[in-house]
Order: sequence, then structure tokens, then C-alpha cells
Amino acid sequence: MSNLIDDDPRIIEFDVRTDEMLVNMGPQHPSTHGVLRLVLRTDGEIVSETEPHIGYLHRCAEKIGENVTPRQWIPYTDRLDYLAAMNMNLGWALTVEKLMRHGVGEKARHLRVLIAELNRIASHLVGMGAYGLDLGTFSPFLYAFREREKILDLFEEACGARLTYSYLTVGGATADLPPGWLQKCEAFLDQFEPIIKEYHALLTTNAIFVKRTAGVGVLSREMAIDYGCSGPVLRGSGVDQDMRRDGESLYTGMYDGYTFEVAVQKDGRYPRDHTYPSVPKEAVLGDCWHRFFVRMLEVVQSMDLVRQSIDRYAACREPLGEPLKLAEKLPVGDAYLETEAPKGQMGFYIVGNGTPIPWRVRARSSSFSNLSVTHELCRGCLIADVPAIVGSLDIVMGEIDR
Amino acid sequence: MADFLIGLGLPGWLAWSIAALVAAVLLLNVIAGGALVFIWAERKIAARIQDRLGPTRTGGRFGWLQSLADGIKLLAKEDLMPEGADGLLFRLAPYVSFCASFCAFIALPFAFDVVGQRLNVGVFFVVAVLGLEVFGVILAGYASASKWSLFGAMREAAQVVSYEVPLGMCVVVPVMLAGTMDLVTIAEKQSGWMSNWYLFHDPFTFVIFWVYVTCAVASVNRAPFDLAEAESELVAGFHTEYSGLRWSFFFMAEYGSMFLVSALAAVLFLGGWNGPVPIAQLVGLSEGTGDSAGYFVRLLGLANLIGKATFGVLLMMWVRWTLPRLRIDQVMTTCLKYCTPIAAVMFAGAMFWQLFLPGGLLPGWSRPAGEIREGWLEGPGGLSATSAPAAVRSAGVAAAESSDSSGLAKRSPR
Amino acid sequence: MTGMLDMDISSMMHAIVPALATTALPALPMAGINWHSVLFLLFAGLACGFAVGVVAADNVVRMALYLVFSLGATAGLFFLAGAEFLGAMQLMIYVGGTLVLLVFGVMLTAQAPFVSIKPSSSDRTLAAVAGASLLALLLTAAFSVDAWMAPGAGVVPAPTATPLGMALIGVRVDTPPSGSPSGGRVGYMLPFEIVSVHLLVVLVGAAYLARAKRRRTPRAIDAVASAMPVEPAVVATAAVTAPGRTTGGAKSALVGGGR
Amino acid sequence: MRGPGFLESIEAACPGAVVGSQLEALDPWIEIAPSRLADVCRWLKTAGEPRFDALECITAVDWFEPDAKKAAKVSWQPHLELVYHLWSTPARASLVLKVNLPRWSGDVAGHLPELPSVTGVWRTADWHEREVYDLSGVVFTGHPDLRRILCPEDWVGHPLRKDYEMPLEYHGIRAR
Repeated sequence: MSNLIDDDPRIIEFDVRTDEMLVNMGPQHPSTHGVLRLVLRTDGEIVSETEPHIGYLHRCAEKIGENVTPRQWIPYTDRLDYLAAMNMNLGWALTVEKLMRHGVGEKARHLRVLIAELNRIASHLVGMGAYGLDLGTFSPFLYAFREREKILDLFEEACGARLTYSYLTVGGATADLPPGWLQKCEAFLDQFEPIIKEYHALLTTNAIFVKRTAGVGVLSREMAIDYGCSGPVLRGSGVDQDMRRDGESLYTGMYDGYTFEVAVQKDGRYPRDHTYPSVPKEAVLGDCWHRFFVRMLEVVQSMDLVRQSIDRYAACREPLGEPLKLAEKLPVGDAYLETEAPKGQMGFYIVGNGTPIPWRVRARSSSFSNLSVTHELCRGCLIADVPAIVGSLDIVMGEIDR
Repeated sequence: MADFLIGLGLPGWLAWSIAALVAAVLLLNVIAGGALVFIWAERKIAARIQDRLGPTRTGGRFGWLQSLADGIKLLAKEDLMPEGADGLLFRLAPYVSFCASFCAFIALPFAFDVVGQRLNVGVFFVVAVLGLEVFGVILAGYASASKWSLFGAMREAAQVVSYEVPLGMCVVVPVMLAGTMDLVTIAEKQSGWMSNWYLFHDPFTFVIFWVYVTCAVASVNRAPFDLAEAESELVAGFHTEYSGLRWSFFFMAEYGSMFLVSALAAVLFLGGWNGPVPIAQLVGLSEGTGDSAGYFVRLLGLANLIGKATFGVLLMMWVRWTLPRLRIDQVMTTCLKYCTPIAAVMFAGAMFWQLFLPGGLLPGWSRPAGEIREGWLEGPGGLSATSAPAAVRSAGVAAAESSDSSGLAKRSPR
Repeated sequence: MTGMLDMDISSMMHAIVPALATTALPALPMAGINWHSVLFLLFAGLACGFAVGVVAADNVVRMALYLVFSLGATAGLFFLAGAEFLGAMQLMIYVGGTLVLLVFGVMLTAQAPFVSIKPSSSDRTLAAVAGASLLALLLTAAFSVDAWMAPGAGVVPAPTATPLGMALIGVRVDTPPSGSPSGGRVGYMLPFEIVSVHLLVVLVGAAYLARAKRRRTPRAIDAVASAMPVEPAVVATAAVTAPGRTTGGAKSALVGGGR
Repeated sequence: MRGPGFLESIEAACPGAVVGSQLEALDPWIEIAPSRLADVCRWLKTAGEPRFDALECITAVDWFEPDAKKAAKVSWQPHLELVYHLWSTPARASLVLKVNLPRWSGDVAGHLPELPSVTGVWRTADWHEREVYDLSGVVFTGHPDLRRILCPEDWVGHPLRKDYEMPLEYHGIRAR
């Protein structure tokens, strides 16, 4: 048997005699998107093993959830994925409404689609900008943040906050949109439409960007599902799954009447790729480039959704409806609901025991599972690939550590 | 200069040392001043590319005192040294890098005869000294006693050493066209209209220019090749642990060598101090027609060279703020699989072009470059004309026979 | 090799300075100080001082640094002697090439960050003896050559690069043409190429000797195995594409219904 | 074979594994015997129809009322309930498994309850089980690398337990 191993060319590796080095990337590191510590076992530049250490931002939000009423826990959901706080609020609000079997009016439904998709655009813009930073180019980051500022201004007008909104709450939203907001939102969309091409020119079709991302960190379909990845990471590997279409009926009900295509490569083609650059030949399905490209497509998809929701929201005449009373008693039982947050499927689980305060609150984070793939993807890559791969997973530490 | 001081009654040796000192300080400050301007320019250009304003408050509307403010901040900042660092090497590294990058300017001709020291091996000397700058980086990376700086130093050394090969090959083509390594002569050969620039001399040289630009950007560690201080991977590479004045020396060294590399490109390919349109000749002025005219022509030449070099530096800044960074193995493949073979092929092409079409495509149009440039072959002591092999026999008189008195140069061996 | 010699020639310099005052600089109207010898003293002092430093230092990296400065000062000496090409060559080949690799090697192999080499006292005496004897040999040789004792015989400050270039292709300038009509003698090109090929062979040999037969780490093995068959075709076909977009949401498997 | 039939197919595949079920709840669930959990999960992923190829989330709910007054009125016995949410990508269907564990193994305070690990079935369980071990104190036998994931390695106690007392100080930092 031993000589068999000796002859197998894949086994033998001729290399200058070197010994391996353990290197810490993080927790204070410019490219780890927050306080993530990656222990790399490197042999020269080749990374043979990566081990993520998390928990630096752990605030045990779930324990607090067992001491406050659901509406009081909304601000804690803001701080889970602080780049997409609206989607977090929405996820928690829907879960509580599912437990209490409390429906929401048409106007509130359309408002929620409008705000959630707008926040998805803002989150993907940060993802795209930060990814440019990971690969060494600074300018796309500023272009992305310039656009994101405009969205934050819109949110500030709607709910007064720019990052942690606590706006979408159980039973609708804390307040209705101010007059004239819809026109401002439409104006933003109109001027944002042509700018998308700039981002494609700056990054997606940039030769060096393609060289740094195509074929790097290939996540096969089976491994993505096995590791519980979700969102753009899953769709980047060609799995046609989007909770807005495949999720719980309560959540997909919110998107009834909206037409959108899931941004995933089906039999070699992305939906509507006539208006986007074609896939470069080096790109393998499931690599960093595809994950990035899915996010860029989702930005346009969300813009369409926002336009549709503006029209529907404007058509509703009746008032928004009152959010839940603070001391409302929770029925006995439990409820779990997964929503499509920008980073992936964000699940909330609540156990009620008849008192207004839930017995157990659980937040299933999408980045938590997405990050767990890192040690598979970063095996045998170069040091410069580690930030590229971790950046393509678009993780947020607040959501992972809870 | 020295004679003037002797006139003042200073003892001879004191006068000469002061003159030498003045020349050295003048040269040093031209570059240091240039570096300051480039630091400010980089902030402004980066701002414009990123759709923002850049410094606007420090000193007037355009924030042109920003570099001064940075300088003062760096002076006031505490010079930290990590606990495990090797004291001597840590302190020495920035100065090694700084001196290497600045001492290459001795051989660079700013105007007709305005050159620190007219070396016969000018080009070779500049490329050699450019290779020394990597020492400062290696020592800094090693002495900072941190794994990340070591990585940065390793990458920098590997990159700069391997990019010297194609850089050397690109530099050889203009030397071959001019027939000498003396930068002053190379620039003189390109005087006259813009068509005399070596850039347009033949298609091969044109391609070699762009390969030179790539290799220069890589050997100066800028833009897509700036792996040594890749902030997204190595925090800040070799100068992570530096702060304050020591860090500013690295910074000056980087901008100094950026200016050097683009000035070298200007001299070798873009006609040095000769402007696109030979205004001095048209107006009838030349070095010889008296002091003030000579002074004006040299000033014009200085403006030309600094303009071209600044254009080169701005190009590097523009590239830096738009392109992402390459990976170390891609940097190496571009060097070994793209730059070197292309440079080799173009060099061969330029050689054959030189052999078969010495005067260029339109004989009348551009000056024949085929004759011997070194006058010493006919001069006393050299080989007698009869014995020189046919290929080398000179047709015209070498242009190097210009007057060799130079304000700056202490000695100039013709 | 120059670094290893415990060559302290400062004492020797006073004896032969007037002899070596080659006036590469044109005789300038400067009374008193002869700049050339001042600079010569400076560079020679630097070269020898750092050479002593290399021998005396116990920290490997410092040793390498002193070697860099010593060879740099030697390059200065070449420039002083008017051999500009040789000076630039020394800077590029020795300091810019060889010593970069040497510092590289030292950095990578220094296990403890600052490995220090402490020669035992017996080694020191042995080295001192060998050094002193070689120094004595050199001194006697230097003093026995009369030409060197005479004041410098004004070197013609001819440009140094072109004659070397010409010598490569056969136009020898060092000896007057020996009357043969061709005048040219065999150039240095052939020996130059042979030496460079020889060096290349040496480098390849060194790399071959340093290789290590090493089993890949087990994870690397399956990484290689898994990396191989990943063609886009394989991955794409595996993607189970659900038919069309069902508007209804997912049902729990237990409740039934579904597609 | 969906709906009620599904329940019978699991019992057929793993006799004696299903201990109870609740089909009318908001999220219908099945209760599995702790020892048979790994077999049921492996069957669900490989042989079941539809294939549950993704484990979404593992939650540990600590049913224990710390203060005596309320404890008297409560209808359930103190126990630790683990909830597994599964998801089938092809069929886009979800499934909830529940497992009841004693709060302390052998009711000896301090001995953590044991449960077979499902990292063999789904790779994502690796981190989720580490988190449940870290915050709720459940030892997963067969887990390749069971150590704390969110709290520091040397943290004492399991925060999400109802009877958890925050330590007074941790490495000199005042905690309460």
C-alpha cells in the first residue's frame, strides 16, 4: 500500500523544506468585516487551514428576549444585522404575528415590502463596496456609500433613524410614511438606475477583479446546502431557492401580486442577463464572482420590487393600522419563521407561555452558517484569497454573535 | 559657484565644500518639494475620482497646505517601536530606503546640462540604485518582529527583484537607440520635434514604453502591484509598526521613487527636457548664445521634464484609485510570463529595426540614429579610425561634443 | 570573501596614501585638502570598518547588514577610481542582487527571531591567525610593487562603459592594436556567456538539492482530488431545478398538501 | 406520501423512534426519542421522501421555572427541549423535530445531558451544536470538536439556562 501512495502524483509534493506558521488574521483586522478572528495555518503564502473564532460581539440578545415583551425586543433585532435592520425587524414582527395569528392590513403589507427591499439595496451596496475594499480598490466603496446615504436619508425621513430603525414592528409599522416620501423614493430610483452600470464597469467586468474572484473559493451545491448556507451564497452556487417565493405562506403572502425572478444561474443563464455583463469564462458556478454577481442582480430585482410596491402602497386608501399593544398576552405554543434577509435566510423562533413575555426567543443567523463554510473554502488558497472569500460571504458579526 | 565663493576670500577647500553642499541640498529639496506636492495631488486626485472634494480647509481654498499639516503631524507623532523589534535595524530601515530612492537623482538630467553628476553609466546607475530600495523594506519587515510585516517584506522583495529583469530589458532599448548609457546624451538625441522622441521611433519602442510603465509601477510598488502594504490582507505590510517621522521617510521614499521612475521614462522615451515643439530652436536661442538665453532654455527644459514626470506620477495615482490589487502569484506571472517575454521580443524587434532602418521609416524626417555617439573613438588616445570595424565607423560627428562646462557638475569627464 | 578577512588596513593607509592619490579629479586649484584622498579615506574606512563589523557582530541579520554597507563602500571606491561602470555593476550585482538573497536567506532561516552565533574562543584565535597571515601576505605584495609606490599616474578619465561594450565584441582598447589588419582580437562575449550558463546550472542544482519529498497534508490530498473533477458541466447538471415558480409557500411536510 | 402518511413512514423506517407528535400546532412537530435521533435524521436526509437535506436551526428551550410560586402552577415537569428545524430544498417543505432531555443527566446538578450528534448527517450541525452546548449546556456525543463557540473558552455556566447566575467578575472585570 505504501508504495502505491508514493507513486500517486497527487500525494507527493516537491517543495522547498519549509515549516508552517500560525498567523492571526483579526480580531482587529481591516478586512474581517468586524471582530472576526481567523487563525490561519500558512506555509509561506499558501493557507493550509483556516479556523474562524467568533463570539467577540456576543451580547446574548436571546437571554434579553426572555425578559422583555416582543415589541420591546425589536431594537435588539436592529442590532443583529445592523446593515439591514429593517429586514430583521420584519422577520421578528412576522414571527410574533404568526404566533399570535394577527393579520396585517394591505397598506402595511405593501409598506413592508417597500421598506424591506429598499434596505436590501442598501445592504448589498455595503456588501459590494466592502468587497471592493477587500480586493484593494477604494473607489467603489465610496460610490456605494454615496448611494446608500440617499437611502438612509429616506429612512431617516420615514422613521427618524439611519441605522437602527425599529420601524417595522409587530402589527405594521410605528408610523406611516410622511407625505412626499414616495416621490423622493421614486426620484432616488430613477437616478440610481443608470449608476448600476458604473459599478459593473468598476468591479464586475474589471479584468483584475475577475482574476481575483473567478474560480476562487468554489462552493459546490451540495456543500452549500449541507452547511446550511442561504441567500446570495446559496444562489451563487446555483441552488434556486429564495424564501420570498419558497418560504412560509405567511411570508410569501406578503409578496403576493409582485412579479420578480430569483437571481440564480439556471442551466447556464442568469435571468435577464441581456442588461448585464456576461459571465466571464474563468468563473465557475459557486465561486466568489458568482456570489458577487447574484448580489448585483438582486439590487436591480429589489429596485423593481420597490417600484411595484410604491404603486400598490399609493393605491391603498385605508389607514396603516395600529401596532400591537405592549402588554398583549402571547398564546401558549411556539412559532418559527424564516425570511429572506439580504445576507440569507434569517429565522426567528418564539415560544409563548400565556404571559406577555416570551418564554424563549431564538434568532437563526444566516451569516452564522455562511461563515461556517470558510474552513472548507480557504483550504489551499493564498493569503490574499482569504479576505476575498470571506468578503464574498458578506458576513456581519453582529448577526453571527447575537 | 566655488569661484564666486573664492572671490569672497573663503579658503579654497571651504568654498568647494559649500558649493558641493549647496548642489546636494538643492537636488534633495527639488525632490522633497516634489514629494510634498505629490502627496497633496494624490489626495486631490483620489477625491476627484471618488466624487468628493479632498482637503479644502488647510491653507486656502484648495487645501494646498495639507502636506505641510501632514508633515507637522508626523513630526509631532511619537515614534513607536514594537517591543520585540531589533532596535538598530528598525531605526535604520527607513533611512536606507530613503537614501536609495533619493540618491538615484544624481544621474538624472533636469535640463540641458543641469545634472547632479553626469555619469557615463547614468541609466545603469539609476536602475542599480532603484534595486537598493528593497533593502529598506526587507529590513523594516524583518525588524518589526511581526508576522504580517515579514509577509509584506517577503512579497516586496520577491516582486522588486523579479521586476528588475523586465525593467532592465526595457531600459536597454533607448540605450541601444542612443548608443550610450549617458542620460544627457540620450535626451539630446531626442531634441527637435516630437517625432524625434524614442517613443515614436519605431513600433517596438512604443510597446516597450508601455511594458516599462508596467514594470516601473510594479518595481515602485504602486497601484495594482502594491502587495507589500496591502491593507486588506497584511494590515499595512512592512510599515505596519512604523509611525511618525520614520513612517514619513518611507512615504517620501515611495513618492521619490515614483517621481524618479516617471522622470526616467521621460528622459528615455519622451525626450527628457525637449518639449514637443522645439521653441528654443525656433526662436533661435540655444545654450551657447549667452548667459540669460542659456538660462531661459534650461528653465524651459526643466519645466518640460518636470511636466512629463508629473504626468507619469499622476498616471500612477489615477491607476491606483481605480484598479483592485493583484494577488502575489498573478503579479509574478505578469512579470515572468508577460512582461519579460514581451520585452525580449520587442528588444529583438528594435534591434533589427535599428539594423535595417537606422534612419527610421522616413529617412529625411527623423535624424539618423545609426552613427557612433562616443566621440572618443576618433579623439586622441582612442582607436585610430582605420582599425574600427565597419559597423562602428562613425558617419557624423558625435553630438556629445557639447561644451562641458557645467554650472552644477564639479567634474564631467566629457 | 572580502568581509571575512580581519583586514584592518587603517594602519596601512597612512603609508601608501600619497602613492594612491590618483587624480581622477582634474587638478583643481584647491590648496591644502586633496579631496580625492579625503573621500578615499572615508570609503576605505567604511569598507574596512563594516568588514570588521561583519566579523565581530554576533547577530546574523546585523552581520548581513554590515556586509551590505561594506560592499556599498567598495562600490564607492570604484566610483572614486573613475570606474563608474564597475561601481554601478557592484551596486547592482553584489548589493542589489546577491545580498538581497543573502538577507532573504538569513531572514527565513533565523529560527529564533534573532539567532546569534557565538564562536568559541578557540575559533576566534584560529580565525585571527589565518586573517593575520593573509593580511601580512597582502601587505608585502602591496609594498613590493614599485608602480604603486609612485604618485598616481593621471588616469585618462575616458568614459568607462563603451570600451567595455566594444571589448565584448572584439574591439579591444586595453592594448594598442597589434598591427594586424583586423585590429580586433577575440571579444569577451563567449567566456561571459559560458560563465552565466555555469551560474544558472549552479542555481538549478541548489534548488534541486534543497527540495524535500513531502507527503501532502491529508486535507490537501482531498482538496486536490475534489478540485479536479469540478467542471462547470458537472456542477450545473447536479442543480435540481424545481419546475417553475410556485406562488404558494412551503407547507409543513406533516400537514400534507404541497405540490 | 405527504401529510399524515409521512408520520407512518417515519415509524415504519425507525420503529419506536417517534414518541409523540402534534399535527394541529402552528408548526406541526414530531417528538423523537433522544437515543434514536441520529438514525431518524439520517433516514430523513438520505431515504425519506422528501429529502430533508438542510438543517436550518437547533434551539434548546429550558423548561424550568426558577421561583417556587410560579413553579407550582406550571403544568409541565422541568426538562430541556431541543427543537430541530429541517428544510427540504427539492420539495421546499419544512419539518420540526423535538427531543426532550432531562435538565441534568441522572438529575445530578452539574452533569450535562447527553444527545447523539447529527454532524455526521448535516455539516452545519457542527457549529449549531457547539452553540447549544455553549449557551444551554447539552453534550453532543460524537461531535468532532465540542467546545464553546460564543462565550470565552474558560467561561463557567450556560447562560441560556433559566437558573443561570451571572458570575460576579470575570478575569477582574466586574460583571454584576
